[in-house]
Amino acid sequence: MTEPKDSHKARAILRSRKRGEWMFRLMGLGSVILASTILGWLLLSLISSGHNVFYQHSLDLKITLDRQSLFSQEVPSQQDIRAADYRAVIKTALEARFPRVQETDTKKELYALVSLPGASNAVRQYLSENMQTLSESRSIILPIPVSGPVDQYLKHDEGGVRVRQTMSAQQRIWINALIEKGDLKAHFNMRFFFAPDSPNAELAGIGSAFLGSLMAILIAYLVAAPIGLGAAIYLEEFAPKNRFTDIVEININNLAAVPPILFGLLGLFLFLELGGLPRAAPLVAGLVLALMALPTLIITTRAALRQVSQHRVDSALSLGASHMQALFHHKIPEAGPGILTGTILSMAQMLGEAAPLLLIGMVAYVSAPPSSLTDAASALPIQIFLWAENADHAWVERTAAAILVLLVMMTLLNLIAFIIRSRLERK
Amino acid sequence: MPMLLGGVYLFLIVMAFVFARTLAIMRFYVPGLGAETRPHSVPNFHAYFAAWTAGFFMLLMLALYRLFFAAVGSVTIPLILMALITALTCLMSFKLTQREFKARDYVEGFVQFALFLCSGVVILITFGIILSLLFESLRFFEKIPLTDFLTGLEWSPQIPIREDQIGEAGSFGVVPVLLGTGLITVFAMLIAVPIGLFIAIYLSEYAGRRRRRVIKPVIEILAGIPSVVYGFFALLTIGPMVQTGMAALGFDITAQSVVAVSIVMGVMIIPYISSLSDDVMSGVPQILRDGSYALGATPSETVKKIILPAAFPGLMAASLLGVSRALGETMIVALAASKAANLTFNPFEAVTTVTVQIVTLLTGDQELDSAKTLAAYALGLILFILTLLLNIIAISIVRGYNAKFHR
Amino acid sequence: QKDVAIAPSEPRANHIAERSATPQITLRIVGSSTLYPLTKAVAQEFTFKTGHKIILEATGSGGGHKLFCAGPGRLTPDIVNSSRPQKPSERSQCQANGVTESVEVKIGYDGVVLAHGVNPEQKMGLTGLDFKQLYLALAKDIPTDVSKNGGAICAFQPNPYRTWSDIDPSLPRSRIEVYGPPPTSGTRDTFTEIVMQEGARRIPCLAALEVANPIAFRQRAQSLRQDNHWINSGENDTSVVQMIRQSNGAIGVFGYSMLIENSDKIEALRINGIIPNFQNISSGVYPISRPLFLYLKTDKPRTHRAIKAFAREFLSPAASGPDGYLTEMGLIPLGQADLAQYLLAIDRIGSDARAS
Amino acid sequence: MIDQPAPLATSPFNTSSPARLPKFRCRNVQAYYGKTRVLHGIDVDIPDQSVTALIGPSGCGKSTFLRVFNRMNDTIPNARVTGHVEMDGIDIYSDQIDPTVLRARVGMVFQKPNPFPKSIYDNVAYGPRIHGLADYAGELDDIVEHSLRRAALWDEVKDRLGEPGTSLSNGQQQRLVIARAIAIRPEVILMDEPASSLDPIATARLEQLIDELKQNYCILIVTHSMAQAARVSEHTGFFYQGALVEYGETNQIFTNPVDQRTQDYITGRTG
Amino acid sequence: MIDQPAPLATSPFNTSSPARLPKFRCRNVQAYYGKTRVLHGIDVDIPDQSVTALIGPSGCGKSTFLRVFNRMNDTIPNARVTGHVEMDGIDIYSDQIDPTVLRARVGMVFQKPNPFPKSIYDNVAYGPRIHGLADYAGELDDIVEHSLRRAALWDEVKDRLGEPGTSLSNGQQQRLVIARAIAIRPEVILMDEPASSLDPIATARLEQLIDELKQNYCILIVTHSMAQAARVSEHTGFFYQGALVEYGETNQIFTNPVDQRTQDYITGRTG
Ligand SMILES: Nc1ncnc2c1ncn2[C@@H]1O[C@H](COP(=O)(O)OP(=O)(O)OP(=O)(O)O)[C@@H](O)[C@H]1O
Ligand SMILES: Nc1ncnc2c1ncn2[C@@H]1O[C@H](COP(=O)(O)OP(=O)(O)OP(=O)(O)O)[C@@H](O)[C@H]1O
Ligand SMILES: [Mg+2]
Ligand SMILES: [Mg+2]
Repeated sequence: MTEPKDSHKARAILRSRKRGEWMFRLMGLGSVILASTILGWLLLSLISSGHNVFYQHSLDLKITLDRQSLFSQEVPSQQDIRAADYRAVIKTALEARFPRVQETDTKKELYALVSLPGASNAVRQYLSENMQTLSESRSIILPIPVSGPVDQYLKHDEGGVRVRQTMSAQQRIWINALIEKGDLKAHFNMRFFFAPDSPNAELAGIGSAFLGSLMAILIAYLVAAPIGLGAAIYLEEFAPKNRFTDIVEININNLAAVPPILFGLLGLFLFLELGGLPRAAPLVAGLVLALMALPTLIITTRAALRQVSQHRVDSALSLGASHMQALFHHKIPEAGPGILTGTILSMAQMLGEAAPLLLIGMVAYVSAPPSSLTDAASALPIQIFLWAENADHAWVERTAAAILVLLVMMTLLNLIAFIIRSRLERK
Repeated sequence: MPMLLGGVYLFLIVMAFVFARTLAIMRFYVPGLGAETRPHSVPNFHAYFAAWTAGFFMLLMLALYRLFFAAVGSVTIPLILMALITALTCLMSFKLTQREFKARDYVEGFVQFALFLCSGVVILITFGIILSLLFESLRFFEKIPLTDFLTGLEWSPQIPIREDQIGEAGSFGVVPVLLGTGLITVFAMLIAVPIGLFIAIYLSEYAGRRRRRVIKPVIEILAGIPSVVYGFFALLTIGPMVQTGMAALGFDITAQSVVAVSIVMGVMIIPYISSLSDDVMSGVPQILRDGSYALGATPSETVKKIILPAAFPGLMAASLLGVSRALGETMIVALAASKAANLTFNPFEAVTTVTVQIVTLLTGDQELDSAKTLAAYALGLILFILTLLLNIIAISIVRGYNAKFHR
Repeated sequence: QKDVAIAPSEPRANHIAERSATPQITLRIVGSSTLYPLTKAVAQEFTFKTGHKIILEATGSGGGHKLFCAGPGRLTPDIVNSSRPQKPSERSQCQANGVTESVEVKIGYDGVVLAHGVNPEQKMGLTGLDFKQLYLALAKDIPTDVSKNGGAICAFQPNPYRTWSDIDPSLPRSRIEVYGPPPTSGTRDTFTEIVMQEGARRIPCLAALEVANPIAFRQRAQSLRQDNHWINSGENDTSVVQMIRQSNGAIGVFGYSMLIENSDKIEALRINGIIPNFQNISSGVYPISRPLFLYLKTDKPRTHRAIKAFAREFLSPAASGPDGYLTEMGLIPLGQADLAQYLLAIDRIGSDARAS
Repeated sequence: MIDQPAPLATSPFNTSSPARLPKFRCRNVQAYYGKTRVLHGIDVDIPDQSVTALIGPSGCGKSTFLRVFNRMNDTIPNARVTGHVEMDGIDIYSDQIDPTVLRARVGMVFQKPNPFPKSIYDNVAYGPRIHGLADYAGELDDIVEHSLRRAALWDEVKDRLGEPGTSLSNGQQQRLVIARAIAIRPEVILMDEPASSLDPIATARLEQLIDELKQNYCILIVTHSMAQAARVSEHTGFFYQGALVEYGETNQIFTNPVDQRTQDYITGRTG
Repeated sequence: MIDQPAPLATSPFNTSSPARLPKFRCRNVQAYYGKTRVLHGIDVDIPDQSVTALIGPSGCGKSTFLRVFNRMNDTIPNARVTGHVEMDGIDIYSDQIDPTVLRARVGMVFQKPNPFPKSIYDNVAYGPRIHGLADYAGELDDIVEHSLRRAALWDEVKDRLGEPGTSLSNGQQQRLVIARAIAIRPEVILMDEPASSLDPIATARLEQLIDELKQNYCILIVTHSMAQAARVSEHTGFFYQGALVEYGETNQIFTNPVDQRTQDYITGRTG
């Protein structure tokens, strides 16, 4: 063993090398931990502020419906029932519930307990399904949504001083009375999932945006998947290797890195200005997303095709199959799982894409869900963007909840891709 | 009507298919000849040939009919014409369906052409982007001279939109907007590159297979989160946090400060950098690593002296792609950055970015020919050129790099 | 107990399943950002009550009129919200593009308020301003020697004032920082036409200029400074609220309804000593108020019913009555005479078409 | 393809007896990958109904030469073959020849057994189907059975024709692949190191099969095992750096090589 | 590391003369990749200052065994080595041993020459630098020159030490890699098929170098060419399916193998 000239020095060198090694490793581990912590923090903060939205409070209120005061007609039609306003009914019912309230200002505080547009619509809905109630002229007990502040107050009953400030002392007394009677109940917030956007936080839902996103993604898939597959096959299998295909290649890679918002500009110019398609339509959104997904789709599809081992293709060729036959009989089926998961994953990505949709009019407030592909709609990420600008706690919670839904949807798509991959690849 | 026509169309195509296939089977097989005279193409190809011919000509006919006789509006005539075309196709197929007929070659040629058209779409998209940006930008530069746009130090695109309105003579100097974008990008990269790189190093050199299997998905989740979510995070959490943090130190800054935005944008780009770098570093041949270890080098020495230098071009490219992404990022800045331009280098002030301006210009007033709206396209053009340059440099670096190690 | 039924089901989605045979109609509305929150509330009620659908975008009054007047086609807006009357130039634009049938409906009044954050450090001790102070703080160029009341002819200089105390020592020493709407906005028009112009008139040489050359006067009076003391914010008023809460001493220019909605966050300044509230605005004591309008496009008979229903909802007691939901949001309702007149105008939509 | 054989200069290695025409004649066959030439002008005649082995060190061009005969080099992007190759007297590189038709006559078996991920039956039926060889299902069944019998696999798989081809053992897979090649009734079978992934028992089995098949087919086999070449072939060609250094009767090549390089290789001095 | 050699059971293949202690003693060495065992308990003594060749069919575990001696298997994620390996009487798998120090004493040369993408000088100086072997700049130059001379490369590269190592020819690169290994003054050099990517001339050159080096180093070489093993080594071990089937003097192994499997392999019947 050749001893170093100076074993003391050698040991010092070794020690400092070890220290360097340790530091370096620590930096790497630190970075990983930092990134994971941020992710955890992000998700936790979303869940902690968003989970509240999945339940909501309603108030069981006894309501008296009196045909004479509501309708001029003897027998109101369905349309009349819809067109009527039931705010007065609600107010009366509230006053009946707390008969000692007299002054106008106190009354206003009382009315503020419930969501008047939501409550009056609850009555409307009930009436249009139970028209006989009118002729019988009787009272009903109807669960009506409480107002946003009250809902917030009930959800943050223990901790939030800030939330408590939004309720007056009188209102808190009423609420306590109602709780004692068991008239204030929490229930699963179905409305959030199915209702369209609303100016009132307690009524706002993601139904419309969700449907819009779904339609857009479907269009994007139907347009981008076949074209992407075709282009990938051509480029991977048939394109001659020359300057032109080289440019196409660079072009695709470059397109994949073009900022999304520029696709929005393209969509605005191409589909809205030149194509004359309506603003805010899921069709346009789908087309824009398709254009945007195409380059990545082609890249992943080509990668999947390249993964297929050439052996089976070669044997098919050696049996006298043509190039096209070898391709469609062997290569594409074998690349199938890879291609399928690639397309699904890119759709998941498109689902969260907001920037290009901003520019094609999807920022508009839309009061009802889309009924066709060219009907105005919103999209989930855009809805998140719009709600995020409201600083109110109720809106912050809605935003977080909408994000959770979006993330769950994306996770589902990823899961589907994962399942497809493992299912098909086991064969 | 379209339903009826579509139904008949499909039916006739199937008819042509069945006809040609039956014919081919009868001709080729019924006499029971041996293998010496096997047909060039199997019956299915003859069938596809007939069906697609019929389909193509029927479509052509329908298009022409719509073009020239749109007013007639009758369905009977197209129906008759379609039937006629199918009949002609069958007749043709009766003549052509022979052993020597190279139906397969034609069918495959057609498929190949269709595939070619698909790949053409990608080129069209690029042209579409360039043309739409150029077209509208040129109109913008008719109103605002290019030099003013590029050298102007003030950006406030508020101009009167009616003749009789006394407003402001909006100014369209892109410098503060670009500077803001650059500032945010630089600080974002200061966060993303080192952290992303260290994650990649840890993943590719230190984490064993098992730990890698845990960490990789975490990073991928981070990468999969839509940018609007990061924007919300910046607006709601990081912005105020940085503000209160600085207030505790005695500095009074806005919640929209460059620092706050950059932190979140940096976090968003971390997984991007780390996964690209991870790929690049895994691309360094194992034999170089082995060579270093076999000489008694520690992992960190191997990384610093062998892997990083060898992977440098690739890492550079990854960072450039990260920059390109930061430049074009929209949702984070749209939510968390300022909408007002501000000519500053101070990272604690609020600035605006190219993308924020595009969104602001196009989501409010939608007047189509005002300089204000057209300015969005000019900004888009600048953004496109910038990212295009970065991407092309990055892509060619990566290609050169791949060529070096994977000959 | 017999007459009390308990509704079995929980509230479902808050729109009724479409049962009527009439197809759903979609109305596209653009325009004033002041009217945006009001229209949003009306749109929700409208959809509840009729099943028709609204698409609403805030484009500013100016942008709204331009879009509205772009043509009669399917893709142009059916209704424009405006926080000022249609200008003659806009009307002629409409005519030129074939938008000949439109109806003007006044729906109430809005006060333009100046507000700052509620916290003491955000207020910086400021309680009120008058027109002249605002003019001097925000004009692009101001006459030299404002203090000396001499000179019949103004010599102008770029606005030198940096802090409020530069203008009037009694005002706090905080930076002049006013966030306001862009030129597309009707609020902006109101602000410049009332505040700036009135403020200018209080300076003798400018008052003289108005007599001599009204156009030059308007030019001078309405030009706002562009050196980051007046800051244009987007069409989105919510973001202005955010902005003034983040910057101490900053002031925002809003519609009155914004003040009502954000009463917990912002507080109004007295203007000429008068605090903006419902009484002061509806009685006209508060100096900056303006009418709000809807312009309805009536060239498509298919949409008449929906458009009428929409406009009526705006003027209905439920919305604009004493405790209507719009009133509660800060809209100052029309007087009885106006109300009757515009309801009549709404009723007449479509009846002309049927006659002709 | 039924022309008169063109008169050609005789090969330096003419092994066919005058009575029996060679199956293939190669004259000055060169192959390139891009710009690098890997076959430097090969002249040889390959006899019919016998086994010809190609041996040589790694990378010398054996596989490339084998792929000349079914034009599989056409499928490699930048590969190019020049020179003259005749099969039964017809130039297989002429424009008139459709490679897919040629490949139906010249089957090939690869180094790694690579059955399609389909059933055993479908594996064998694949070729007949794409060439339209069977007009009714029964005929296809016959072809499959016949091919599997010839490949000495029928007895082992007849009860599980529906199972995937990949479920067979390595040696069975290699025989399945041979059956698949036989099913399109080729005249020639090219084999590129067919036994290199098989265990000794499967190898023996395969060699036995080759011995049976040679009565009906012209078989060319590339192998890196000299012992195997000695066992199965009648003729052997020794390749060295892209040149056919020596060609002749197997016996003679192994016992009494003419060329020094052949000798060095056989005695293990090179390679 | 200066301990008394622990008394161990003698190896079945004890080749060291009683006078000369073996460089390595292996007892029941097993290696696993994940759960699959690829070395099934190897017992052998490797003599110092001589060349030991390891031969055997592909995948039999030669490379894995070679990597046992410098603990390179530690760098493979799921590889695991059990058993006892002594170098100069010290257990190299004990916790006290730092692999980086061990590897400075046991150099390795790989199948494909792998110079770092740096200059020739920096390639050779890499090891001395990280181990801090040179105290002053001139000393580093001396080490580089000395190492290149020993690797018989100095004359060819002395005028272009600044050029990248990758610009050399394959054979030169392989010698450069040997010089790089020598530069940290190892006692052992492991070579894994060092000649497999070289042409015959470069191979001959390399074999000559090995012959020179063995006077100072203990050399272990894996080769797939039996001829090479015969030419360069004094001792040969034959591996088969993870077992060391036979070990002994090279002459004896090639002329008179004891084991049937060895004989089959040497005569080309298997593999
Ligand atoms: N697709 C290809 N592109 C470029 N060069 C190739 C290609 N295939 C083979 N080569 C080169 O051509 C030469 C001959 O290759 P070939 O595969 O014919 O050799 P071989 O004798 O079959 O070798 P082995 O025994 O390793 O299979 C080799 O140098 C090889 O590197
Ligand atoms: N990193 C690895 N992970 C899993 N299995 C491995 C790994 N490396 C080698 N093996 C397996 O271990 C066995 C022995 O491999 P090894 O490389 O030692 O063989 P070898 O004798 O060197 O073969 P060759 O002559 O091909 O180099 C083989 O079956 C191989 O498949
Ligand atoms: Mg080969
Ligand atoms: Mg090995």
